[in-house]
Amino acid sequence: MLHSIWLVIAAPLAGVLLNGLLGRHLGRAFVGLVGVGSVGVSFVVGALALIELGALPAAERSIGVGMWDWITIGSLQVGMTLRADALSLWMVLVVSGVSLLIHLYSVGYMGHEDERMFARFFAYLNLFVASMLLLVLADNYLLLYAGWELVGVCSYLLIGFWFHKGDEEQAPVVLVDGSQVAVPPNLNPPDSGKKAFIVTRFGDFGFALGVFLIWSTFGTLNFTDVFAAAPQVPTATITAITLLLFMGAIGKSAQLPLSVWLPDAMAGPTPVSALIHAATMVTAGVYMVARNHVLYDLAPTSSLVVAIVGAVTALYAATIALVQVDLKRVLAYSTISQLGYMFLAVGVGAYAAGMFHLTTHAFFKALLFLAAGSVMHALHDVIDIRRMGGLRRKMPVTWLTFLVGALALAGFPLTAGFFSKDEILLKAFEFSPWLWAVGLLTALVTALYTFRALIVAFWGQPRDWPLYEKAHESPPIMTAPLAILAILALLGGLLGLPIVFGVPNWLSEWLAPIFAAHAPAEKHMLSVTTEWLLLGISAAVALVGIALAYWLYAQRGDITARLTVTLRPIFVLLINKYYLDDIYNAVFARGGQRLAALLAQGLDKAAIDGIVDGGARLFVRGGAWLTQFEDGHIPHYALGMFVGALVLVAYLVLR
Amino acid sequence: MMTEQLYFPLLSLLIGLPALVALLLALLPRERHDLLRGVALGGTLVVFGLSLLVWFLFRPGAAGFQFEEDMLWVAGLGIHYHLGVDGISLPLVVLTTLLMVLAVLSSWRAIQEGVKAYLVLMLLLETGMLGVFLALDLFLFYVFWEGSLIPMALLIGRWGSERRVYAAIKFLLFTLAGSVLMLVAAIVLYLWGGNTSDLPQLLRTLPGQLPFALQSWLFIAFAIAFAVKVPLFPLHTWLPAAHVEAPTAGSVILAGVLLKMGAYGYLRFCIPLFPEVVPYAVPWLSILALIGIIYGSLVALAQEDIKSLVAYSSVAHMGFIVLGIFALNSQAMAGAVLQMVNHGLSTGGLFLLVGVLYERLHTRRMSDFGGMWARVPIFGSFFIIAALSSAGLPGMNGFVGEFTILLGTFHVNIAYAAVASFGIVLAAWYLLTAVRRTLFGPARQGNGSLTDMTAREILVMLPIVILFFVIGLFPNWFFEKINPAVEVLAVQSPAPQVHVQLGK
Amino acid sequence: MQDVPTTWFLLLGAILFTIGAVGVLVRRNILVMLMCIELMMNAVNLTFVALGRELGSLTGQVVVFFTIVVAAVEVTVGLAILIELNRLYQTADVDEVAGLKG
Amino acid sequence: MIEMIQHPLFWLVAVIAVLSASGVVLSRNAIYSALSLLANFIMLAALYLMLNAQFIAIVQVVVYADAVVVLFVFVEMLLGAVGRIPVVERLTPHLIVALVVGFLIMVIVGSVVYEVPIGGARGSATQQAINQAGQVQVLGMTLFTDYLLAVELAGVLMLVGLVGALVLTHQWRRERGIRVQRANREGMPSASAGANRSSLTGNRS
Repeated sequence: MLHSIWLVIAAPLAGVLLNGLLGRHLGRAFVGLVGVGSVGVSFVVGALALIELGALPAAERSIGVGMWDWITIGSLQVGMTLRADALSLWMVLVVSGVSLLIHLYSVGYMGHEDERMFARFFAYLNLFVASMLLLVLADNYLLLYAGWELVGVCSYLLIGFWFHKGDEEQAPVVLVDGSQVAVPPNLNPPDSGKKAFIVTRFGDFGFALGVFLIWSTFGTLNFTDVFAAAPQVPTATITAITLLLFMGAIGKSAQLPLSVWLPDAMAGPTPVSALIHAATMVTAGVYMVARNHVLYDLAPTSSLVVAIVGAVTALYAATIALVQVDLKRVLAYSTISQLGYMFLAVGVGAYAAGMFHLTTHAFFKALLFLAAGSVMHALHDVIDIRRMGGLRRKMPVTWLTFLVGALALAGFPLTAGFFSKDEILLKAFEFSPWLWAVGLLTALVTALYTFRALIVAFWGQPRDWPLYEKAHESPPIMTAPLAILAILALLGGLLGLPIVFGVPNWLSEWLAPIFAAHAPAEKHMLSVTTEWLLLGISAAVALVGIALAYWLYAQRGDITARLTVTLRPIFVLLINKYYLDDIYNAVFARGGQRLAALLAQGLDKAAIDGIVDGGARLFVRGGAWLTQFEDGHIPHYALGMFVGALVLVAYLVLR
Repeated sequence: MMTEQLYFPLLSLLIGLPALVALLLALLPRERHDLLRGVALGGTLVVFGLSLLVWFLFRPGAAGFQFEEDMLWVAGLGIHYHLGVDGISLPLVVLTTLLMVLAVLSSWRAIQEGVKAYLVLMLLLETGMLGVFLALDLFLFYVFWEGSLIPMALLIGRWGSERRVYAAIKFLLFTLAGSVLMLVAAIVLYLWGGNTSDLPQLLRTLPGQLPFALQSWLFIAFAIAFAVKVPLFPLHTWLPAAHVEAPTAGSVILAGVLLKMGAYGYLRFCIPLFPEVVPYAVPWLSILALIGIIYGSLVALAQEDIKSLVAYSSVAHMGFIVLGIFALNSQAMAGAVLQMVNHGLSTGGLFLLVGVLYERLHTRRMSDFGGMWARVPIFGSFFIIAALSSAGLPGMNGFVGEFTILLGTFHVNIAYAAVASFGIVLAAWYLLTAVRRTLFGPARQGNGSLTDMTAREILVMLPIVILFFVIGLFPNWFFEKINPAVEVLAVQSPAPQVHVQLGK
Repeated sequence: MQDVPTTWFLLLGAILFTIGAVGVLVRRNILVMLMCIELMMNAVNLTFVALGRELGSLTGQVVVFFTIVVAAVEVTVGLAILIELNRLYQTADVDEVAGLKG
Repeated sequence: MIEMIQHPLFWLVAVIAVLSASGVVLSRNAIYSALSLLANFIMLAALYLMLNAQFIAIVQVVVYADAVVVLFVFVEMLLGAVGRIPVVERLTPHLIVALVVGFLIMVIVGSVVYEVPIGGARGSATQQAINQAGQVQVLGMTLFTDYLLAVELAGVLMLVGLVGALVLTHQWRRERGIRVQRANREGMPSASAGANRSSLTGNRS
């Protein structure tokens, strides 16, 4: 299977063609079958390939599969070549596995769409899977960039899937003192898609420059050749390359300062949010940094930037998630925050930890989104948590799975999230206690906002009775994937148990041939005591956070309410997302539009065309002025003739 | 120079056939519209077939001209009738013949008045355009250059929309003003080159002959003539006017082929003829191209008329092409040649689609559109695909061209490449804005009677869309033919500086 | 006794030509303008013949012969136009006739 | 004998010619102008005789003094009172420029004629040669040999002129002519035109 790894991409692509071109004639069942089946094929092929790769000796676990020469101009030689190694196949497995479950879920979730839209949805989703797999399997930077852009387009199309919808106004928050705090409206889907594409493309602008710089420096775009030659290249160049590539990651993984698009991306259907904007596409940045770890290891400055951006983003997004009233947006900010964790990990050189968190996050965040989708499905697209409450009685499966996801996200001991987050914090502590402190604080906030959402939505009494009455549990095709993901979120931690447990960290070892091959020698190992201590602190923080959330939101809602009034300025700041969107809107979106209008009206129409048309008008005017001498009076013409003759004669005579 | 195994004058036939068909059309009765259209379609199809024959018989990997035909035309003046095709002109020839077929097909219903004159002019235009790409004699080139101008101006002036006469005159005057300079320069070259206007001969005799100052002036004269056609900022204002007013097929040909004539001129004449001046000209032309990219994109963003938007996007896209040409390395130049084809296809496709919309709604204002995707899904899909191709989505044609251009440019000048890359961000912005305002959002009231694309319209778009993907996935089919031709130019011109050459 | 010097004839021609020219320019009666044109032609004719004699060439007289032919035709057509013009404008005053303009 | 009085005769003829020419320009009545023109033509014929160009002198009398002047008078009679247009009403800029131009023409041409010697190759048609063969015969020989084509073309020209004059004044032109006149009047801002227009609109309404 290793050498037919292209099947992984080809299968969903075939699904795209079938569903995209003929979908509306095939019927929902068939379309669903094609959509799910093609991803299933990818998953199976990916799993078989992984097993096959595992059977090879560790040193040979990297197989290049060339398909055809893509672009050949002189020294520029880029092949349509895939690389199957431990890292890429692991990503294939994560992506296709999570995709498979989400496809299955989507059959139920999108069931009320008409046939054309249903087919279109699965075509997009399959195209996304193919693109994402191309991204992870790419053997060179150009192919990586191609996949990178393609997933962006799929994201664009899927966010704007309900293209006819308008902005969604949000009810203002009423505080206990009677005052109101306006909540920014949810952007409409087509504009959200556009925003997502353009913001990420701004990051891709840096990524593209990075790729150009790589070619200009190395004369090749193949990963292996670049990595082999990298140590001979000046650090400054490598730093420039890695920072430029990281710019792409910032855009794609919604890190500061390009984080604004991801919350708006929630305008898309929920399975899309789960698949693209939580589990897979947004983690592409992390994968990219991990893939290029050779370069990042050579550029400590870049790594530091990555780590700091990650840490700051983690805290920034977690605080915003604390006050959101839209369940999906809570999860979106949580995603940004968790991606920050991953960047913190890869920034401090813990690539395996980053990949581990990427994997567990894919499980529990997909789970949380799907569960949120299940809630939306039940409540007819109501997503405002202020209108929920007590849902655990109506939707037991959804409630339980959401709880599992929340526990994992909050880092409840022994869940998948606990182990992966702890590994990151551990490595961060090794690197710098300051980063660890930020990470720990974020962990506390994470537990707090996660359980705030959970409690407000599922606990207590229903706040909107008519809505509550209509609520119902989702069909099995939706709850089955939830259950599977819940199990993964609980047990995913087994993939990478801490070394102090005395068992091998399986994922770390699996990825070792990739990351260890070039990694610099281990700096220092923490003592076992310190590790246990840190583990204990993490667990304690998670528990404290959960308890605090329970106390604040379930027990003593009055305190929370008064607290909100006291901290009103902070509350307003957070609910307006630190005003980052407004600043961007004012400066870039509106500023750009205004500049464009100015250029179009002022420069193009008035100045340039004014000169052109003015020149033309000058000739017309001149002609009009000259015609006054041509007044039709014959004596005048005759006089003109005589004057002309006279001048000619005078010239001839006086010459 | 050895001629090909074919002594058959294939290129002459290629050029002459459209004119012959035009003659035939002129003899047919003017009321038989469908007969006229059928004959014209058949003619363009045969020409397209011939160009495909040339494409497949063309030997890749060989530099220099193939299928050459050379005979003395004006014996007393040493003017030759010299035709030939190389890797630069070949893709453009095939693009021209393909777009002509689609243009004739697309105007099947749109043109109802003066059908005969319209088709005759279209075919004469084809002769002119093919002549421009195949001529290897300065004066022959000039004749075809001007020859293609007149039918186009007439097409705009007669079958355009409200301000067509203004647009046609503007187009005519701009281009004429430029080409007069070119004629003067051509005459000077002719005199200095030993009374010959034959390009290969000039290339053999001229080096070292011309004083630098004279070379500079000649270069400027040629460069301005081509800059008008490309068009480069600030000589571009004829383009939006002409595009907006032209009939759909006219816009397609204008964007698809006529603009390429300028870029082709740079590659064919400016760079090989004046190698000493080129390094000094590079910054000027590159910066104009960059201004064109950013400026064109921003102005496109502010347009309300969708055709105007696509027109300004052409200014931006052609900026990429000129930037690539004057990066003077094989990657950027080959990319530029491919991008010429890409731009012809994607912008041509966009114009065709806008035409489809205009035929139904009789408006081009984007505020009159909105929410159409639900009503016209086939149109919507085509429109999105064309917009994404234009925005340079990987897997489609635009990506390969833009990427190779920028890669090559980056190698020469990082700042140029950085600014141009930013243009890609802006491209996404204005194209997605167009998609957003046209297809998305709530459906508008007035567009209730909108019908989706007919089979004929789909047939027009299908080859374009297929080519989007074929070029995007297998660009080497093109590069293997383009590369040798541009490598000659890249070698002739000063080689780009290599920063660090490692690896491999 | 010498012949009359050619220069005198030429000077006379110049004077007659000027008188004709001034007449064409100042008179508003089209008929008189036509007559003045005839005057100018005759002045030129005189110059031709005088120079022809001076140079011992018959070409001068030949040209004059043709000029007279042309003048006759010109007058014929000119007067015909005049009549037609009169029909249109009911006047022979050139100031009233100002249709010859863009 | 005639040689004796050549100079005084020239002066007499010249003065009459200038006076009659001035008469053409200055006469208020076109009939007087025409008569002055006749005098001028005859004086010129006399000058031609002095220049030994007998044939031209005869043609001058026959064509100019006869045919042309008669035509002028004829037309004058045909048109009647419309011929009476004052010579000069007031001093317009046009008039001043015209006089200056006229003066300059005279000065320049006169000075050239006076100053510059007559150059160029002398022809073979000397006095003796002409006297031997006879003036008219020599001229005729030249016209019908060297200038044959021109002579034929002159004939064609006269024919065309004849036909042209006929076509211009022929009756059927009148219908169209009136229409043209109407159309012209429409566009002309004169009182009569205005009246015409109002009558037209009156008819229509």
